[in-house]
Amino acid sequence: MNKISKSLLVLLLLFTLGAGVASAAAPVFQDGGQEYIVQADDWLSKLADKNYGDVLAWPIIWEATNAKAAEDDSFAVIENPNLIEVGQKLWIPDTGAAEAMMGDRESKAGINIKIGFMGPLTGGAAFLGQEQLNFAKTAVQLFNERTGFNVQVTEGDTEINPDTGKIVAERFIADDSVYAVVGPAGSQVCEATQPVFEAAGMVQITPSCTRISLTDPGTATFFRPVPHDGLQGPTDANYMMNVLGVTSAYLVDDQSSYSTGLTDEVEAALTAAGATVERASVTQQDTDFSSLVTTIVASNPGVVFFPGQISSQLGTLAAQLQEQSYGGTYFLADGGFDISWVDTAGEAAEGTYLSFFAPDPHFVLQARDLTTRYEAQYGDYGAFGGPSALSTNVVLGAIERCFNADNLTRACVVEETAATNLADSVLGIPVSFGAGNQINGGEFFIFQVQDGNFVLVQ
Amino acid sequence: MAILNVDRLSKHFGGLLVVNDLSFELNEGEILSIIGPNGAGKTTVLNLLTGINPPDSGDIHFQGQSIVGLQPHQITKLGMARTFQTLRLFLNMSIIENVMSAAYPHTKKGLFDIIFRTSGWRKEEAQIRALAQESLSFFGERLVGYRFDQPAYSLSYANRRRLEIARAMATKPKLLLLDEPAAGMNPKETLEITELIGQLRDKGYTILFIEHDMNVVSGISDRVIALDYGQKIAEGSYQEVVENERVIEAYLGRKQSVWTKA
Amino acid sequence: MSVEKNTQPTNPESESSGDPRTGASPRAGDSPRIGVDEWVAQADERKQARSGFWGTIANRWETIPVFWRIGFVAFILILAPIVTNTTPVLSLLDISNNDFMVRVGATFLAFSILAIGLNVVVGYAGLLDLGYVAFFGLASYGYAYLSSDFIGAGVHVPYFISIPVVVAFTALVGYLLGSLAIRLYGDYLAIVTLGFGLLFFQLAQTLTRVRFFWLERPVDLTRGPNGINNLDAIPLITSRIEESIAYGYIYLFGSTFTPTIKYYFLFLIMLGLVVLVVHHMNQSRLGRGWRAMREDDLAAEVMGIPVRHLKLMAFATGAGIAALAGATFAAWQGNVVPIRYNVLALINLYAMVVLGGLGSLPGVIIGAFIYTLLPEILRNVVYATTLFYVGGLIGLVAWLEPSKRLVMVLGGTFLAGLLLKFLVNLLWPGFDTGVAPTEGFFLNQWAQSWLIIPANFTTAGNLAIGAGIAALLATVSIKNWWRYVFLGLTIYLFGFAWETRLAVEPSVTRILVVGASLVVLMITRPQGLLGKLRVEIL
Amino acid sequence: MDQLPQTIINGLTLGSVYALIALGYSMVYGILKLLNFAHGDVYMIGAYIGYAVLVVLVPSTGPLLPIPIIILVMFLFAMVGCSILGVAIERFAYRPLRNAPRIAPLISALWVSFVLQNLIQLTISPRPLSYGSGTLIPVNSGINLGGDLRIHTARVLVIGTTIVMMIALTYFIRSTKWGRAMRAVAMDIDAAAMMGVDVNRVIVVTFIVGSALAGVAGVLVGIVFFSIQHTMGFLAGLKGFTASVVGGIGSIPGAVAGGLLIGMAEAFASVYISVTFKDAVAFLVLVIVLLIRPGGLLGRLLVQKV
Repeated sequence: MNKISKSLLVLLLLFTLGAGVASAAAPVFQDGGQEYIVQADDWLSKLADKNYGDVLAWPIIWEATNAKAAEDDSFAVIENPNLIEVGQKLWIPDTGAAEAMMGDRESKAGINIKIGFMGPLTGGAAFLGQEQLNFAKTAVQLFNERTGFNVQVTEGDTEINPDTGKIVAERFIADDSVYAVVGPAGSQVCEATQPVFEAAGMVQITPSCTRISLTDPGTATFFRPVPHDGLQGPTDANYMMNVLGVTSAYLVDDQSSYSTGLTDEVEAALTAAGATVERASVTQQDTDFSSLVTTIVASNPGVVFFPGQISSQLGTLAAQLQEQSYGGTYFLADGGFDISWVDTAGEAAEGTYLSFFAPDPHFVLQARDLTTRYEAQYGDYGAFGGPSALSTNVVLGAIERCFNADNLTRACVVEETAATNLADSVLGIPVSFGAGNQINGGEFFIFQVQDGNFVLVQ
Repeated sequence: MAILNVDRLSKHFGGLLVVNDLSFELNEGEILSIIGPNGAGKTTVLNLLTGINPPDSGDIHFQGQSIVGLQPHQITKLGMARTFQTLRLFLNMSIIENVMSAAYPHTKKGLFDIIFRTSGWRKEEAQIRALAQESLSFFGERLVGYRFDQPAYSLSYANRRRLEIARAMATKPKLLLLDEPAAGMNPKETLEITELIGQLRDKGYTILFIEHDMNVVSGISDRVIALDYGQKIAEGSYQEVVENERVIEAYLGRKQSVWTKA
Repeated sequence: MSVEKNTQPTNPESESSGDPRTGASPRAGDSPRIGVDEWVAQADERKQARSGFWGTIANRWETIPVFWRIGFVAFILILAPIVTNTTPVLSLLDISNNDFMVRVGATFLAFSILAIGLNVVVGYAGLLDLGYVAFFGLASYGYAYLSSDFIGAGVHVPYFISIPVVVAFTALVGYLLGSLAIRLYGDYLAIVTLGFGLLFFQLAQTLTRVRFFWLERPVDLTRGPNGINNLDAIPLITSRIEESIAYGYIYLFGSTFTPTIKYYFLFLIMLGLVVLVVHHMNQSRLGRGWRAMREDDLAAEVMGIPVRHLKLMAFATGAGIAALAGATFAAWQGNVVPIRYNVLALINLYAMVVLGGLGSLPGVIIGAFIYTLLPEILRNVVYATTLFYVGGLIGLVAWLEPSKRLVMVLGGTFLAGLLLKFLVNLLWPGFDTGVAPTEGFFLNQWAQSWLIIPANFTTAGNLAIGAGIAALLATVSIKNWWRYVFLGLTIYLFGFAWETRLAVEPSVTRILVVGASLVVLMITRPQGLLGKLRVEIL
Repeated sequence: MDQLPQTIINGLTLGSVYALIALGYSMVYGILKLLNFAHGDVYMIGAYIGYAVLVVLVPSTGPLLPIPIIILVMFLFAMVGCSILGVAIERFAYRPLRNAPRIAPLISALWVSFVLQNLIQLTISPRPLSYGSGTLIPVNSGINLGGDLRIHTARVLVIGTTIVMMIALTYFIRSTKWGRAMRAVAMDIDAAAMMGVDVNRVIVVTFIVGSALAGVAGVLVGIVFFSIQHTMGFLAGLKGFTASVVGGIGSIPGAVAGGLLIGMAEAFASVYISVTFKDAVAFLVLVIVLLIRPGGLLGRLLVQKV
């Protein structure tokens, strides 16, 4: 046993030494090559085999074609490398160029780049964190395939506890190969980790902390590609008052940082506009709302607003409102953008309103690669993954640009992230950052559940 | 002079009258034994005296002061200590700690002294230790030396009984209440206990004890009280009591004397 | 380690103190026998338990005087953050700074203090107080009220006033709660205090709009789940000597420390003081009183020990220590959030105390150390994988001892795996093509070159977890040679489960591993690492 | 509208679920003096087993069997599955600790609970699963009680099942051989062993019965509150535990009374104080009841013998 204990120690030391970092190579781009029109029974790896004698060289054709397509409209844009259609025009680089590109890809693959992901990966909010994590992983997978990088996602469970969040943050910071961090969820965790990342000069980009104060004033390293409560609250309140014409509302929060923050904003906007407002809060562990519904029915408000995150709770409340014959409107926020609660609620979901800042990722064309890949690997998904993939793509883009500028450092990634300017994204919205590194624009859409689907109504 | 005055003490549990109108007194330096058949209420008398159960009525004066309504630890502090029929040692503590813990009522160093380990605290601690060693050495070689730091559960039954007495002595009592000190002991050990009780009196303790074993009672009692159904049925010297017809009847249900040999 | 101690029968060494050994008999069971002179009888056995590699170290360790032992540990703890900040250590661990390790270290120290407070209540006084985190939280909120912008324009009471006030107040609350709960015994006490703890958490989450009758507007008492932010820091340790003289800060030689290291040292100093105070309390009439009443509170009362008073003292002391840690912790983190004081935190504290051994100060600190460190190590997939395979091997060796059987089981499993892989590749080419997404660590690669990994392995991995647990249970409960077959199966299935599912989701696996090791430890060593097995029956 | 009748219905439903969980807690405590914190997760697993049966028997094309039979099958599988789980937990996590310090099995139980939760998260899904509000029992079905008041069929099912379980359990405890043995073991485990009662088997039977009840509770919660989640066991377990203590831990009618009291307290607190404080009120009820009656409503405190 002595030997084993000793050898364990030796082992532990050994593999900590193991991580070597290959040197970064400048990107190579050469013009030599030929056009090719896709025939029946072609696929990329077959073409690669024919041209280069290597089935594994297929991404070169893919990459080169997409690069050509950016300059020349006649070339096809291949979104899904597994699916090329007869008649598409491809660009096949000649052997020299291909070898250079292969070498380039290999050297890229040798670089140790990591993206940290932090969020609640266990416990009651795990469904949220896991969905975000898996979307980030899928986005990275697609990025790696496209560019030849070998970016890894390293995860850290925050348990939505700010203390744990700080520990995770410093673990990422201590690891030189981590260039950016996606996450966390929960505004109080964001607030706690903000100064830590600022001190380290590392990008932190959150898909789901929406408290206004985080980007007002904000820090140089904290990025938020999603709109905050200050936009959503008034939008929701406006819609309730002006479109639905209600004068009384019952607001329910689920005691999470996100939910209370948003409910506060809605409450403020409604009260300012002269509506009567009642307020209650439930916990995220609650499974039964019938007593809450009894009070709601007794005061009979025009609208029940519940910005919950746990889809099952949304469904249960909807069904129980119906069970006790509540006649008013049911109004949800981001958490409602998950079709599974509609399954739970059944017909009780009909007519429910909800607000979200992007179209339904299930139907966004730009996200099709992402969502099909995600569904194949992880199954069904809700509203939390889209923003996570968006955040991941933003930092991946920054990392790629820094690499191309031969300046892959955390400082450069911060600069490049701030300089992000995407006309389009997986959420179908443009992305650029304004004051406090808050996403520019940002508009909330109102959806309604009609025949079991989300239909855009504003 | 009477150290203990018990005046018309009564106690019932539910509908059962366990102690009924009991009065007796105990003089300083005396050995009083209480006898009686099972369920006669002997242990309850001890519980009433030590404050574990409050009496329904009646009064108890210890050294002229009424102790009814006082907490057990307050009564102990006044100078009354007891042992238990079913041994109640602090089994997982060491032998010497068992005894040292009982020095609590007559030591008084507070939190400040304890935390800063003042010279006063060290002196007191040394005194406690000395007292504990002295109490333990009362039983000869059995509980001293290397045994000090052994856990109490490692002791044999007889030694546990001795340890309980040593522990009671460490509270510096004037009056010792012993609840069946010879229960579960073999004849040799019983004899020894009897002698010990005598020695205890010589050391200045007043002793009240409850006993089944007539050999113990007969050897050393100055006075004997017999209880039946919580009532005092006889009082006097050992001889007087055991020859009392009511006592014999209570024990055997028939008129026959069996304890006349002593 | 505990496993080794229990399963190493070697020659008894002679005891040096010359105790008369009357009835030296082989151990009959785990619980001490009553009536026999156990202490003497166990002398050999206690020595036996201390052999082998770790036993030798433990024995050597015990020959060093206590003073030097404590000094040694303190020396290591003081030097640790400084040593880890040197280039060789950092490059060895492949990290760029030691903030992470120091933060974990400071968390460990803070939790040690908390666990020691809990140990006073549970370990010394024997009161099952499940509301302990409420005191931790109460003090944090108290500190937040006194030393932040929260109330009005901001009450910034300096720390050297606010912390004592908060500690005294929390101790008082502990005393009051104790006097309510003290009427109850054992589990009922536990339940009422648990109710109190849950009540505290709920109120911290929800007291955001309290209407006082003398005020018009509702008052936000806790800011709900967001908590109160921007608390004043404790400027206690300085590297500038003039500050040290002017404000009475503790001066530490010239280096510039990050805030985390400062708090590390602050917690270290506090831990030292708390250990000293608690140790002194325990080694006095007070501690003897506590232990006596834990053993038998009626007998203690009759021996003149004011049980009620001592129980309340224990409650108040525990609450006070929790408050000290709570206020400092809040100042370190700069915030108070309800989630820090939920049931999970309580369970963690209890696990630390029980893991180390109830009633043992070094045990509690070791418990806190392992319990803070283990989950952090498991965050890293590579470390977790090593721990899984090497730990599993050590577990097997400890269970079966190095023997022919062990070699046969391991060899058999290995060969069967290879054979299976060969057959599958022969019969269904293309089935064994999955590549589990691990970081290319050599243990993973070895395992995957031995296991059959189908292309779509997630469902198979989930099933393997269930089947692996079933096989493990079968291994433990079957007594004949079939157990070795099941053991091989268990090894294979868990290897498969690790490669396909567990290593893929390290965050969940972390909890599973911690949970499983705690349950196993409880079963093999119920008294904790340094605790003593107690006799609970008469 | 008068909220009282509806509040009572809400309280009864919730209370029935708590009562079913509390029974398991109470029985195990009565016999082993063990706070079985993993019980809430047995209940959670029961809900998941029910879900699995539901998915198999009600594919998207429509139910394969009549609804009452499907519900019965769900009960049956949940009961059997949970019993096996309960027995396994007892055998491997508690039995080795039977003579250990009291707190060791407590820690063991808590971590068994965490391990179960995370196993479900890992192997099934971290996402909540839906029983579907209309799949088994339509939301608008129910018995009209006059006026606006209607009691949902699922609630009738919950309350009815609880009553049936109560009666069956009382019969089991009072009149069967195993019931008598359980009472004997609860009274004095050592004496019962000496009188020839096979204590281990009695404990196994206790776990079987308690876990089966928890399984039923899990399925019922899925049916009446529509959705389940891997973390649902912890709070429900705490409430069930609270209920069993309030009622007097170790007492069967006490567990039911406690469950109903806690359920009612929550319902009334939600309606007449604020739903925000319903958990706080539940724990407050616990503290107050224990301070007034330290043995719980129907429990007895053991007398300390001197």
